[in-house]
Amino acid sequence: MALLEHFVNGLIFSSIIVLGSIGLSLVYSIADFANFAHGDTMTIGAYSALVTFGAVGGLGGAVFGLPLGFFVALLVGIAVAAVVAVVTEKVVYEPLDVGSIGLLITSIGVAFVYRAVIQMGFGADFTRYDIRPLRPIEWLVPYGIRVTQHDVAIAVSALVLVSGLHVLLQHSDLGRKMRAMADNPDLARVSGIRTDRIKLWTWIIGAGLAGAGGVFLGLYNQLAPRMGFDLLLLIFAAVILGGIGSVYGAMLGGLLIGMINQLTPVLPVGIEYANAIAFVIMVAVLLVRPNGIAQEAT
Amino acid sequence: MGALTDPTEYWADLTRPEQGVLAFVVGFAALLLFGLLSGGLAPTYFLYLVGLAGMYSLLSFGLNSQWGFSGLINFSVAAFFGIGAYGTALMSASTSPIAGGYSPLVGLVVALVVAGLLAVLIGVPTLRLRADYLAIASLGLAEVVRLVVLNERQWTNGSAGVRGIPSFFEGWPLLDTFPSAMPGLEVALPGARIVLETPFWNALLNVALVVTFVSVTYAVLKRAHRSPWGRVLRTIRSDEDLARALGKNTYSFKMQSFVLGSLIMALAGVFYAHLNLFVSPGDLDPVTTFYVWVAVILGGSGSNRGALFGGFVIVAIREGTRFLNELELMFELGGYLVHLQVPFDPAPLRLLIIGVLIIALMRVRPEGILPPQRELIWPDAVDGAPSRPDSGVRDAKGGGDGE
Amino acid sequence: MSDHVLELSGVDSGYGEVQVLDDCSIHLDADEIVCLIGPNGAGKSTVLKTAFGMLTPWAGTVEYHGREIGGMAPEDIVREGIGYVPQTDNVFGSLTIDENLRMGGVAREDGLSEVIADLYDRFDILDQKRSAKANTLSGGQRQVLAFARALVMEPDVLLIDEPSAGLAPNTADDVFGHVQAVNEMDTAILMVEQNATKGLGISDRGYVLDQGSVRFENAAADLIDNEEVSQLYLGG
Amino acid sequence: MSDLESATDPRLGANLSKENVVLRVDDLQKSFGGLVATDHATFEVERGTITGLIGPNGAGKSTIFNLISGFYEPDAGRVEVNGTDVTGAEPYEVADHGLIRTFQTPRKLEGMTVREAMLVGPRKQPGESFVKLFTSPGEVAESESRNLADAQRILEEFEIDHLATQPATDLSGGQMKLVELARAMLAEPEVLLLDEPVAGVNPTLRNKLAEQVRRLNEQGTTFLLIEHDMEFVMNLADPVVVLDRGSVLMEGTPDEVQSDDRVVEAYLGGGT
Amino acid sequence: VSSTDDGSEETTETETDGTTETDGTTESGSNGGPYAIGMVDSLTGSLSAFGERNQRGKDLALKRVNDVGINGRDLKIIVEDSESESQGGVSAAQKLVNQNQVPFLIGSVGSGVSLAIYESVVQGTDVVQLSQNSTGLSLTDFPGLLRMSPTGRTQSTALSNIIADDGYDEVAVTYVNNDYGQSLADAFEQSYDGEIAYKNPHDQKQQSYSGVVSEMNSSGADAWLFITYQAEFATMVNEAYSSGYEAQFYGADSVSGDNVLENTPKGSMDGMKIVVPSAPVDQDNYKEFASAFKEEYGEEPTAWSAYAYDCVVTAALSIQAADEFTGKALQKTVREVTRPEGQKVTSFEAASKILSDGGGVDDVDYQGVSGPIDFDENGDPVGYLQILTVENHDYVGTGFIES
Ligand SMILES: Nc1ncnc2c1ncn2[C@@H]1O[C@H](COP(=O)(O)OP(=O)(O)OP(=O)(O)O)[C@@H](O)[C@H]1O
Ligand SMILES: Nc1ncnc2c1ncn2[C@@H]1O[C@H](COP(=O)(O)OP(=O)(O)OP(=O)(O)O)[C@@H](O)[C@H]1O
Ligand SMILES: [Mg+2]
Ligand SMILES: [Mg+2]
Repeated sequence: MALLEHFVNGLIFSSIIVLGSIGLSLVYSIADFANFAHGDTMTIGAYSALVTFGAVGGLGGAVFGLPLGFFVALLVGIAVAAVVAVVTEKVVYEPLDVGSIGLLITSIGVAFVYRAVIQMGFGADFTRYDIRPLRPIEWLVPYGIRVTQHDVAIAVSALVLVSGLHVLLQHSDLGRKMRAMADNPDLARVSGIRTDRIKLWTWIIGAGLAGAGGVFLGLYNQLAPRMGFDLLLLIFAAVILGGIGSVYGAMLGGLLIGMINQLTPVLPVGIEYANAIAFVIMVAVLLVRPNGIAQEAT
Repeated sequence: MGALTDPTEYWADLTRPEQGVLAFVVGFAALLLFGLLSGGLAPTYFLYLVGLAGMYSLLSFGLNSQWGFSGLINFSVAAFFGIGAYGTALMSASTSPIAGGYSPLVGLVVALVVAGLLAVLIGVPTLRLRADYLAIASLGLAEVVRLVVLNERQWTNGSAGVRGIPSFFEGWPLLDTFPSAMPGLEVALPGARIVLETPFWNALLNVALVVTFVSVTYAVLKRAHRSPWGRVLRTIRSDEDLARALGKNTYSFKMQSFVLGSLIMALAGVFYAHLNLFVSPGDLDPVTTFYVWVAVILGGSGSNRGALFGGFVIVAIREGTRFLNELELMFELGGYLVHLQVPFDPAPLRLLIIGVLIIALMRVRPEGILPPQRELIWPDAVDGAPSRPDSGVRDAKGGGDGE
Repeated sequence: MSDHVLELSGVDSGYGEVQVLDDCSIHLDADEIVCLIGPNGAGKSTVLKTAFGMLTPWAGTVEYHGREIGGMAPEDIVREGIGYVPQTDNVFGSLTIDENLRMGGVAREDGLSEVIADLYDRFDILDQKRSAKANTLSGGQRQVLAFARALVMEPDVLLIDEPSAGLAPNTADDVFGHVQAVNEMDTAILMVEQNATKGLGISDRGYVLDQGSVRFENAAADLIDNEEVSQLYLGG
Repeated sequence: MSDLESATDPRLGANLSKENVVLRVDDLQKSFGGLVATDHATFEVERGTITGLIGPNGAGKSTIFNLISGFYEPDAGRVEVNGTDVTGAEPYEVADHGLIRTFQTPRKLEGMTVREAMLVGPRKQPGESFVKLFTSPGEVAESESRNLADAQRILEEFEIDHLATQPATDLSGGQMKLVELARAMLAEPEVLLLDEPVAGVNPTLRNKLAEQVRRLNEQGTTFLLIEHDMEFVMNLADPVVVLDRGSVLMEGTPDEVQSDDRVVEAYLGGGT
Repeated sequence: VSSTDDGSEETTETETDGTTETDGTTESGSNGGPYAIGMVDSLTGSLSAFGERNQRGKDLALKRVNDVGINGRDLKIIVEDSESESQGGVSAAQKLVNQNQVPFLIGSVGSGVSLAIYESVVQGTDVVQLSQNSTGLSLTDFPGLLRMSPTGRTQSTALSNIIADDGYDEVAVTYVNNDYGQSLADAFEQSYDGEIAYKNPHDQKQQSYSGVVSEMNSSGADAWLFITYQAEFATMVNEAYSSGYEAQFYGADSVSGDNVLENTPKGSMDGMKIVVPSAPVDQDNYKEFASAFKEEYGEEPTAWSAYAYDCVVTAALSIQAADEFTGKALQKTVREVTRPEGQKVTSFEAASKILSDGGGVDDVDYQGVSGPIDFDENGDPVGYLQILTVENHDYVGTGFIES
């Protein structure tokens, strides 16, 4: 009973982690660095949606108990996160002549800047979208599942986005080109791949998904300047667990980490060790499957 | 030869960045001196900053001998730092729930032993595997150590922290009572009147301690880095298979490098505990790991001088921005100070400035401020070889002088 | 002047601050196979990299059908109809053979499957391992894959860096045979070779490069016969 | 796998009646997924010889090197170096028994000069012990000077001494192969496994290198040499082992090998 | 880079006016310049929301003080960021105490940080440290460390009584995993007679607490006690609401705030009881404070703004009452100006008037907006608690408790 409840909770929470981890993983493999500003990109998405939602309002109608205005805000959140990421790439990362660790350090600086700007604009305090939280869906409660329509909306939207990405990768050359570029950028150019475009697409997709993750995180929980950053460690764990650079691995890793995080109550340790357990399990899994659970690491 | 006997030639021998850094260091030192003399910079605070910089330098040395030398990605700097701090605190503090009351020297030894053991424990399963393993395991380790310290109250006092830590020199003849025994010393300066009292002498002792730690570490690392031992590590960093093919036991080398680095980090923790006299789980916050990485990369990966300098840069960035806080919104206009109203919350400004500084530094000096010397061969062996003159003199100064 | 398909004239080029090519002039006519030989480090690969936009010439011009292409990006040069096989790092290790070949054709609009099918016909060695990752190939198999990858575009000009390095004698013969076959289908070829006898053997003309400058330039057969060239560069 | 091959005893190919065997490969097997890369390979290398190892592309030559040197673990079979069983040992343990190998694709060393990259070669340097750095610096300096002189000499012999203080990454393809070979020679092993040492090396220099190999051989180093350059192998090596599809096809003198129909058909082709 | 040469003379003016535009002419010379005191606050980091509120209270108070002036001089507060970490807090305090040489230090938010500052910077000097927000029990053990917020023990005792009076003999407790949460939870455990069905810490800053609420639910207790911060609490309320859990909620001070009301659904907390230290809200000075605050910031003040407000006023009064502007003198006056002897006054203006009319420290008893203050011998203020009950999704005062 309790297990089922935690399991479903895990599924919802995972949806958000998955959205974050895909982007991180993509950027990790294409731009070749661990982007510490990724969490704050999520925050940007969330706050852009907040502003938009404030401006456009509910717009009437409701899907999954969410007004249509929210979906407009979601799209804006995705777009702004993507734009900010692309601008950052152009202004900060591209002109840099440093290795991957250098980029990592730079991204810490970028994260600070994002966060500081958000805090300047919105203050340090937390806030929420002006959407009334819902009660759990009645007919599921007897089964021990306590989810709201919003939770369902989060999971479904995440599923839609992820499937969209899957279709994109499967039915276009983009995925293959991305892998080729991650493998050998020089040869990719020699083969005629427009690597700067691929890179741009990577940022757009990665940051867009992160933006969506941020918006959902805001809906699921609340908005605060540190919201994305505080989730970053878990997202990293997911990416590594899935096998760095593998999109599908990142999905799987995100799912697992979210689950583990939410399933701690049924484990024989205090809930205060939730994150520690996620990491211990991650290391244990890796000792058995050295290339991540997807085994397809580039 | 040396900087003193033949300054022009010495200057000409330096690379551009070295000249830049030297000029910067000299200029900065002059500025500090001016600040001290004019009373603008209080000596006790200055010594505190030097102590802090020394601590960051030690941490950077530790990470440099892992990442910079062998390419080991360690994201648990804060954990080893914390183990050093807690190790000595739990041995020597009056409120320690397990031991307590021992001499800080015992604390030092215990802290190092624990850190070393933990490093081996992490290293055994991960160092045989692909490089990112350590990164992952250490990321997890940092969190586990932090949570254990926070939650296992019976051993660590939990979130209450450990207080009542003696100063490092407690129980030593002479040094023990030196700070309180020193009479207040009044220094009259053109700008101000400064009274040097117990806190100042305490701070002075702390600086002496950190300078000792830093110099010894620097000397050891400098020798190791230019040796065949260091060369094997560099080979592993670049291509581990090649090192294996040439018959090097890479696992053992990586382990040595990892343990060495961890010990140095713990040493920094030991210093910190006796500097602050209070440790709490907050000291294991991962942000320390961030800053140390920034210090190493900004200084120049693989360069000991860079790590030393990077430690100072970090303190300049973190603590220097406190002063910006006071200056930022003011400028002088015809003798009047005009207070600018800003339409946003200025509190995160410091965070913003730190972020921008990091980005700017990476842009200006992508390979770090003082990248490692281009060739690292045991000093005596290259005599007469057509490389850049050996820079032993410069390096020998080591210590806490910021070069 | 512009009856040359590809022409480097008075090119200086190099890496960072290190100059490698010094006033180097090389041209390639339609239907030709030209072989570039010289000692290690002479700058042969640098010539190809400069021609293909991997390096920007410091001085001089690179012209393709009379149009300046010096400094153009490689991904654009491919679309102009030039193909390039690098000397090292010339396959995508984590991609399968099939994917490697597909990547070779990203700039193609159509007919990709046919060309690839045709290449599998020609290179048995690849056909057997279509879905193997390239980094599991043997050294020689990799060379063949790299060569085939460049053919997917069916370029007008092909720049090849040491096609026979690491190939078994019979495979090398195969590859040289393909070079000739490709050449017969109106592709001009500029090729760097250390296996100078064989390389020059199938070439129309040859250049000897030393320390970044052209030392000798002649019909291939004459170069082989040249006493000095043979002595200094061909190990004879 | 043709019927003919599996019917014959794989051991028939090699000459197994050598006196002073320094390297013995016994019935070695290795497969990757479904692909059998090494198939009951068996041969011996006699001390003091230069043994050639040739075979078509993908025959499994490099795989055998990886198996011998401890980079791959064999599925079955034995490897003996100097009479010791080193099957499944770590590369450094194999090296301790006196065997060093080079790579077919040369390895770049980032952040080092060519000279430094060479100095990684020598085995058992006193300075590789952290403790000795502080207890006996004199000894370290002495061996370092000696190695440096050796490195300089070999670089000169390989005509790349002008590159000594260049970054080891800024080299042409051929130069990288030369450094790889030179470094392995600096290790002064008893047995040296070279994987296509002269692929991409200029013919003139190639001839000089042949001299170097011969000279080292005369000083006692045993060579096992993979090479596709027939002129180079056939001049240097005796005997020559021919590998095909993972197993030893035959072994013989250069003349025997070159006149063998199977070798001509599977490997040499019409030309040469 | 040259920021460190900023001498104390140059920093005459930064924070003096808070929100007013003018005041460009506070010049040194006239009366020796403003009195500079320091404040360590959580401007960034995990407790930055508290820091923000502190700053508002501080600015408001500073305006009041400087409208009147202290001996004709202004009060200036140099604010430094602790980043909500003890390392950052200690660095901030080091700068304020040893560089800016402030004799009076307001700081800081988290109990751990306040203690760290005390142990490593203030202890052994005569600087006055007055923490604005720390309620951790351990601070009681440090008589030298004053605080404006009453010890959590009074809250814990009050809570246990209320819960027992409400007829619950079983309770589930979740507390934030730091010194504040832990000490309050421990004190509660000691004073509560009923059964504690669940008592576990939770980490701050988590994105989901559904595990916590569902564990509390399955503990079977009908009364749930939350000892945590607003953001965490709001998350828990929302999760309980959307999981359909029902229970009687109780909370310690830090769970209340307009932001909690705004960000939780109507009806989700109705009936909840929270104990907050406060002045009687019908007292005039509080009303006046609240309306001024609302006018300035458009929302109701919280206890944390009130504490900071009182810190500033107390500091100002102790400066005015002291013969000289040194730590030694302030140590004496700071306790006295709020003590019951003397005339009860509720504003700085009134208190200042008594002092400037020749009154001594014993003639004033400042009554703060957060309560009567009245530091005891341990440096703790008198706990004056208000019980808030959530009715129609709003806080309604339903009683007072004085300890
Ligand atoms: N990436 C690089 N950076 C700096 N210098 C380089 C780089 N690549 C090559 N060089 C230098 O440029 C010179 C010419 O190199 P290039 O690769 O053109 O030689 P090559 O004629 O192709 O030789 P090989 O036959 O060995 O392939 C060499 O001296 C080499 O050291
Ligand atoms: N790691 C691996 N995974 C899968 N297959 C492999 C692997 N390594 C080698 N192979 C396969 O084993 C066979 C033998 O490869 P090997 O590299 O030993 O050939 P080789 O004889 O050295 O050829 P060449 O002369 O071309 O270098 C090849 O078909 C190759 O694809
Ligand atoms: Mg070349
Ligand atoms: Mg091979």
